[in-house]
Amino acid sequence: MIDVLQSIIPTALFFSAPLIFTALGGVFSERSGVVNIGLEGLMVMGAFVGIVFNLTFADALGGWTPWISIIVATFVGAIFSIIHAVASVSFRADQVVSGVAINFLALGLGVYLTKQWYGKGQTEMVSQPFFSNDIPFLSDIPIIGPMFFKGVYTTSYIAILFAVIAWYILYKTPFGLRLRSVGEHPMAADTNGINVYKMRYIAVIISGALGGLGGSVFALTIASNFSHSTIVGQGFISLAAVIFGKWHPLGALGAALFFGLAQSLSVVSSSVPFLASVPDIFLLIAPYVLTILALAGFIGRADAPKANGVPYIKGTR
Amino acid sequence: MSSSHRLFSVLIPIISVLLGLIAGAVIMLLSGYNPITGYAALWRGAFGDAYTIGETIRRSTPYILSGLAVAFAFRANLFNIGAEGQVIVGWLAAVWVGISVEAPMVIHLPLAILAAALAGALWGFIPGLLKAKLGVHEVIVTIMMNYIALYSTNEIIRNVLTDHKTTTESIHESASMASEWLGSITFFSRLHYGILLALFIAIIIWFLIDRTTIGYELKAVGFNPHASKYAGMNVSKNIILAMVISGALGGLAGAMEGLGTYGNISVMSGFSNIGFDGIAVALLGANTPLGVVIAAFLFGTLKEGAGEMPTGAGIPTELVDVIIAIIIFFVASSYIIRWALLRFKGGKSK
Amino acid sequence: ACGGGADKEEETKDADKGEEETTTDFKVAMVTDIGGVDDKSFNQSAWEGLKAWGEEHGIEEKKGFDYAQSNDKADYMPNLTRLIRDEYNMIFAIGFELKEDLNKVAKQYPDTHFAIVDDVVEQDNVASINFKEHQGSFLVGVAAAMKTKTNKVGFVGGVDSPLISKFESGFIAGVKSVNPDIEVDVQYAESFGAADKGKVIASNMYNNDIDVIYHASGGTGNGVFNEAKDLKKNDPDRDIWVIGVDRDQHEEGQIGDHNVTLTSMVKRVDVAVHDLSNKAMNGEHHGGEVLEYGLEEDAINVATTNEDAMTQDIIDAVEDWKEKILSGDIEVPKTREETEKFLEAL
Amino acid sequence: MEYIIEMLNIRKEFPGIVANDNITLQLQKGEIHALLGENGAGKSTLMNVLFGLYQPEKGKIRIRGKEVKIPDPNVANDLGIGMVHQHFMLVEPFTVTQNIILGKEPKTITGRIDLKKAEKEIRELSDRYGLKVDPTAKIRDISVGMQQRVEILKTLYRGAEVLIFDEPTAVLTPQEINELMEIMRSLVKEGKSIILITHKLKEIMQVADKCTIIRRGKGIGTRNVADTNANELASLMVGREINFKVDKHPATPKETVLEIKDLYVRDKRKIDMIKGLELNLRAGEIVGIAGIDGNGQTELIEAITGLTKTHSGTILLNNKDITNKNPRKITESGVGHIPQDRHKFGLVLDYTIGENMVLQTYYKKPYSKAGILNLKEIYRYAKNMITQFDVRTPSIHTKARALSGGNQQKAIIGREVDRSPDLLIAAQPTRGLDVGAIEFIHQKLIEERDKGRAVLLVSFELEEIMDVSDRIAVMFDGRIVADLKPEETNEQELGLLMAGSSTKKAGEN
Ligand SMILES: Nc1ncnc2c1ncn2[C@@H]1O[C@H](COP(=O)(O)OP(=O)(O)OP(=O)(O)O)[C@@H](O)[C@H]1O
Ligand SMILES: Nc1ncnc2c1ncn2[C@@H]1O[C@H](COP(=O)(O)OP(=O)(O)OP(=O)(O)O)[C@@H](O)[C@H]1O
Ligand SMILES: [Mg+2]
Ligand SMILES: [Mg+2]
Repeated sequence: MIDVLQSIIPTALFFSAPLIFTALGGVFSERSGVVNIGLEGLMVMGAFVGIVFNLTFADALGGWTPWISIIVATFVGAIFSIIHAVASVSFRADQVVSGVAINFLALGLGVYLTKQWYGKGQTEMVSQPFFSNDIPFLSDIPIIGPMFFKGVYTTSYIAILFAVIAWYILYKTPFGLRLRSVGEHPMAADTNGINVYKMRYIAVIISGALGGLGGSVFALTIASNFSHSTIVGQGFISLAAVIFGKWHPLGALGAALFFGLAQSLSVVSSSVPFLASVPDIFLLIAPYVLTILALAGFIGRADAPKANGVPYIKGTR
Repeated sequence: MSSSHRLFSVLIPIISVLLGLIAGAVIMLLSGYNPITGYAALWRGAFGDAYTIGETIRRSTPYILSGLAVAFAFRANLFNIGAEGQVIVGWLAAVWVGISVEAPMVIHLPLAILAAALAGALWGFIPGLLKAKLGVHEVIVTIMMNYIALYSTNEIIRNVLTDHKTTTESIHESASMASEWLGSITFFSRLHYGILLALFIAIIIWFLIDRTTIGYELKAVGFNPHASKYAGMNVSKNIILAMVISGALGGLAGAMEGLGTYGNISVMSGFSNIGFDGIAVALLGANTPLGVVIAAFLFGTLKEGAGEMPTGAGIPTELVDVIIAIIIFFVASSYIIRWALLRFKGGKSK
Repeated sequence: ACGGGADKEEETKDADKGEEETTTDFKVAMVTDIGGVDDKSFNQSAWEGLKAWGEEHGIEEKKGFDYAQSNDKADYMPNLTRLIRDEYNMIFAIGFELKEDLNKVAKQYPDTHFAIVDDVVEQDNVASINFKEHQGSFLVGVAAAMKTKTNKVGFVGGVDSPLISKFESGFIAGVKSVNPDIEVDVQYAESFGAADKGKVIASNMYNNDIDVIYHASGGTGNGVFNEAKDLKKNDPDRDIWVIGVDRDQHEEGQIGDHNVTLTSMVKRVDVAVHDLSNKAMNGEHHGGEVLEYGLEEDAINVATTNEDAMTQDIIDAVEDWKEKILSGDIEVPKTREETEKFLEAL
Repeated sequence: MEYIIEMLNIRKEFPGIVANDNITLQLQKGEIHALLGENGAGKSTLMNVLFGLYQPEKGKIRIRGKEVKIPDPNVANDLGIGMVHQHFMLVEPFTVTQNIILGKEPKTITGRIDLKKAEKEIRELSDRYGLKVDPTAKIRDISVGMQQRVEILKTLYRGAEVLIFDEPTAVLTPQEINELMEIMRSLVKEGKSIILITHKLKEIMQVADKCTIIRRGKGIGTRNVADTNANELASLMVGREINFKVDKHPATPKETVLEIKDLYVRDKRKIDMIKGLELNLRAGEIVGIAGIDGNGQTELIEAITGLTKTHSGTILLNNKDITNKNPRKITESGVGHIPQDRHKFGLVLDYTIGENMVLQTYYKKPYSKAGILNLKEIYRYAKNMITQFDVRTPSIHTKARALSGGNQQKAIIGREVDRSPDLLIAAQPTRGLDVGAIEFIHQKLIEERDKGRAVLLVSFELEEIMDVSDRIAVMFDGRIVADLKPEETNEQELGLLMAGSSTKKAGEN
């Protein structure tokens, strides 16, 4: 059993990290009342920027390259998401539609530019991806050490840390209170002197930043290059994590980790004696079935932020 | 007021498409291509001759149905991201019946189509049931169902329909919608009778939504489940029904591929995207059947025409995705176009 | 392009005319599968072969040879047709995914010559180019068996299919031929583009003491390389290896001063494409035939770029077994059933 | 005495309508100033102008003699103006404290919200003005009355000197209304000034010092309340004489229509909300259920209409058992229902008014046949209904959302009444409506009675109960504790009964 845990937990951690970042972005956006189907596109943008920057500056920046790459990707993700913010906040667009446009745009633009700049549909592999490390001392603790602290990516811990920070921001600070109020009852927020549009812009931009971060972390820990198939569905899984986690940062963290665990369990199972006889197909679909069962079984009904998806128009009720 | 409303609902999509094409031209210019050559290639790729016209229509066919699937659910305030999975299982079911049943065409073809609809309906039923009875959000369940559909279908193709092969044998003639005649007038394109079915179903769905008590209930439940319950409607039943019909439409989109275009099904290493594109088609079409049909043709045209762009003008096909994105973006932002139009009109009259 | 909605007879005549002109300028083109022409795999390799052919005859790209890229399953048919109507004389369909579409097209255009890579299309105007990947896989299996210290090796497949089974079967046979006690763990990612899945699988395999992984999984393999390099980076003394596929994936394995790519099973689609283009130009069409390219034709290779890892004794062993295969001493299995029989016979 | 607020010659237009046309309102420090007008007269608009939500096209606003511009609510707050909105501006999942401090949160040095400090401050404020609230409770868990006190605290927390109340009593029970009146008086005592929008003349007479009347967007004038009376105010507001006493003949009750025996209903938490209730209702009579909100009225209605399952007991309609039948069955056996919350339960706001008219009957002939809607017939019927029930709407193709509350309510009543149900349940049918609309609705209820229907009227307003009912059933703690005739009782006695302090049977006097 411990053996199994020791092999699934580290994998779950790196598998989940990009999902955690992105899902947190989704939480911010949707908490402010802006539905974000565009998470997938934001991840694509992040992955694209992370890889291109890494390839371009690896020689100049050396070991710092991946870190600076994800910072740049975060930044570009934030800028890119302004499109969604303008559409859904200022232009009163249907937010789902605008999110779908983001997905098309990111993938189209990413691959188009890749072809334009590299003359082919996929980039080289980066020479400076993230590497995992053992955390000194902690990794020597018996049992726990190898599970959580050996061969882990710093980014995975940053992801978990971000979830806690996001929780703190959303639930403990004035900013968070305002952001959530805008997603529940924008008019109430407005009459309390909160600028609904500004809050929503900020929230969407945060989601862009985190989506970009998630995408670039995926690219630099897992894929190593960029092509049309680098991000395929991770954004949608993150969206599912937002809802599964009941629009709560720690819930989203839990949901993303759950998904990572289920995925890694499905791979590991083949080497676990009593599961080895289970036909592969069941292991393959296990993560998805488990997620549905978890929702149906004990998570149940989740209430979205009340004003989620509704454009706020000043002066109407 | 209402006549200007009608005018806007026609003008806005047209303006959006124009803006998308202009943006595409700008991108081409910026990357050193000639937009005229580019669009000429796109046009040739979609309408250059009988063959490409046939292929364009063929490509639009499943989009009509997957777009309807998403749109139908939307009308009941449900977001069916699972059209993709429904397309896949529909495709599988259609081919399965197409291969394993022997019957005259009048029985076989409808049976295969029905099987596709049923399989899709089942795939919609599960998220619908979970939503109605347990309040589980349909978005997550449909996303998960997509993956389950993909992997299970692959498994069935490999181990049930074939003996560890990647493609099934072809369906019997009696279950095929392919048409030699349609092929012959379009120079061997794969245009098939599915287009007639798709258009027919679009009309049925329009009728269902706007002219029947079922549609009346579905929309009411979508708008306001509380009031609907007060009015004696069965809210759970309607949610499930909406997802079932939506799923069936997705399944039918799969049948277009299984019985029309390909006549078989292959192991897929990724999604077909017919369902995902259906989301965009539905939204472009403002979730109305007529809108969906038009959007499906627009989508089909752009996607089919894109194929000619690299060979014809050296431009990467992805440019078309960018153009589509911009069109969707402007359609979504119709408010701002309306505003600009009003300003323009106001400015002129003053 | 052909003008408007002219009727079929006229168009066919047009095509006939094109056929007659072939002797003066022979045109060859290919349709990629979803991987695209720069997939660092067989599409790319095929295109390289075509380019080499063009260079050899001083033909200009887009005029005498070209490719059509498919982004989608739905693109195969229009791409094939487009090239036919652009009057290419010989058209390659790259990858088994194009089989069904080519089958239809070939029937419709009996006067054009086609070839399919990695599958068989039974039409008089289609040559089927198959590779004996099992042979190469057998040899990298030998290398893996020689290299493993833990007596555990792994195989990561993209999508479970007859084609990938050839890789799997050959590999297992090769490994077991050297040492029947070595365990081979086989996993499929069900995708050729899921790097995350590849990484999870690789992580799990290396974690279970597997030290050599052979992947035949396209982009999924990126995750495998990624995991191996990560482990190597953290522990440069640890002996872990990846065996690449289709091309020499040496470059993918480079990590600092180390390289985790033990070897690669190289499949020279370019050789086959080049060869067949030349033959076709000379009027030798091989329509309806299944052309098998293998060790003998130098279309299947084992890379030895990693000199540190591919020690002389491994190379020697590989050569030995290669001789045995060439001489017909052993018949490398291509399917799971054949593998079973092969292993029983060991 | 100087004016603290002066709104001079305010004009505010909306596309196609002048909502405020040259209105002047002057408020003195320490007074309660009522603003009176029909639905849609422009009261809310005027206040929204003052609160900075709308910008006026013309006119001046002076605060303490100084002319000001109020571009947004923040500025209004800074000028000491606070507003308690008609529809509460409260974030449901937040706590009382969070709602109050939202936008003006005290912080600790670490940037965290200083909840302790905030809660302390709120306790102090609420003690000072006698506004009992629980600072840690979530809004969704507290009563409407407490929600309103939270709204008041919100304005006080921001240092409001002038408080605007937009129809504050429409949602309150009589007890809560009395409490609110007390609160307003104590606010004024503390030096605050109040603008009160209400349709209830009684309340104006009770607490207000002055009253400004507007009609169709125009200012009619300002009166000292001491110098006027309810009749004058009403006719100023409507522009004609209003008949306050409801005209009706005595009832002639016939056979029993509704019979409820030993009914028990539990809520979601499995607590008995109805405990052995007995009730009879006969054709041709109106029975008014008097009671304080939360004593089981909602559960009773839901049990009769099939929206909640009963725990035990029977409900008979025309001697047929309808207990736990589904809502549609019950509707079809002859029950009409005007729900309490018209937006949530009465209408599909995104449907047109025409579509809403057949919400209960769309599946029947002639509106549909074999599942196919007969749009012509539906629209013909809807047109007919809106004329018959005086629903003011641009057309039957207008979305229900765009109609005013009174017109929405008339549409619902028309729809329910026209089905000729044997039993008509009307829950709070006149809430938030102006006297003209109320008059109309009361007439309709009585007409129905006279046609031989049984009418069950649930209302928190004693006046309405007293005026309209033929028989009053007082509900307390899930039971009917008294059954009396209106002419044999008074509000005093009813109030005591509703509070559970005594029981009484009809004819005991
Ligand atoms: N945002 C708006 N856009 C357009 N018209 C509006 C808007 N708000 C109010 N109106 C119109 O202005 C008029 C005055 O509305 P207002 O809300 O001020 O009425 P009111 O006196 O508060 O009515 P009630 O007693 O029902 O609350 C109405 O006729 C209404 O149709
Ligand atoms: N955005 C708007 N556009 C048009 N009319 C509006 C708008 N907002 C409000 N109104 C109109 O303002 C009028 C009064 O609105 P108000 O908010 O006072 O509601 P009301 O009529 O009092 O209803 P209730 O009290 O039941 O909520 C209504 O006629 C309504 O149609
Ligand atoms: Mg009002
Ligand atoms: Mg009102």
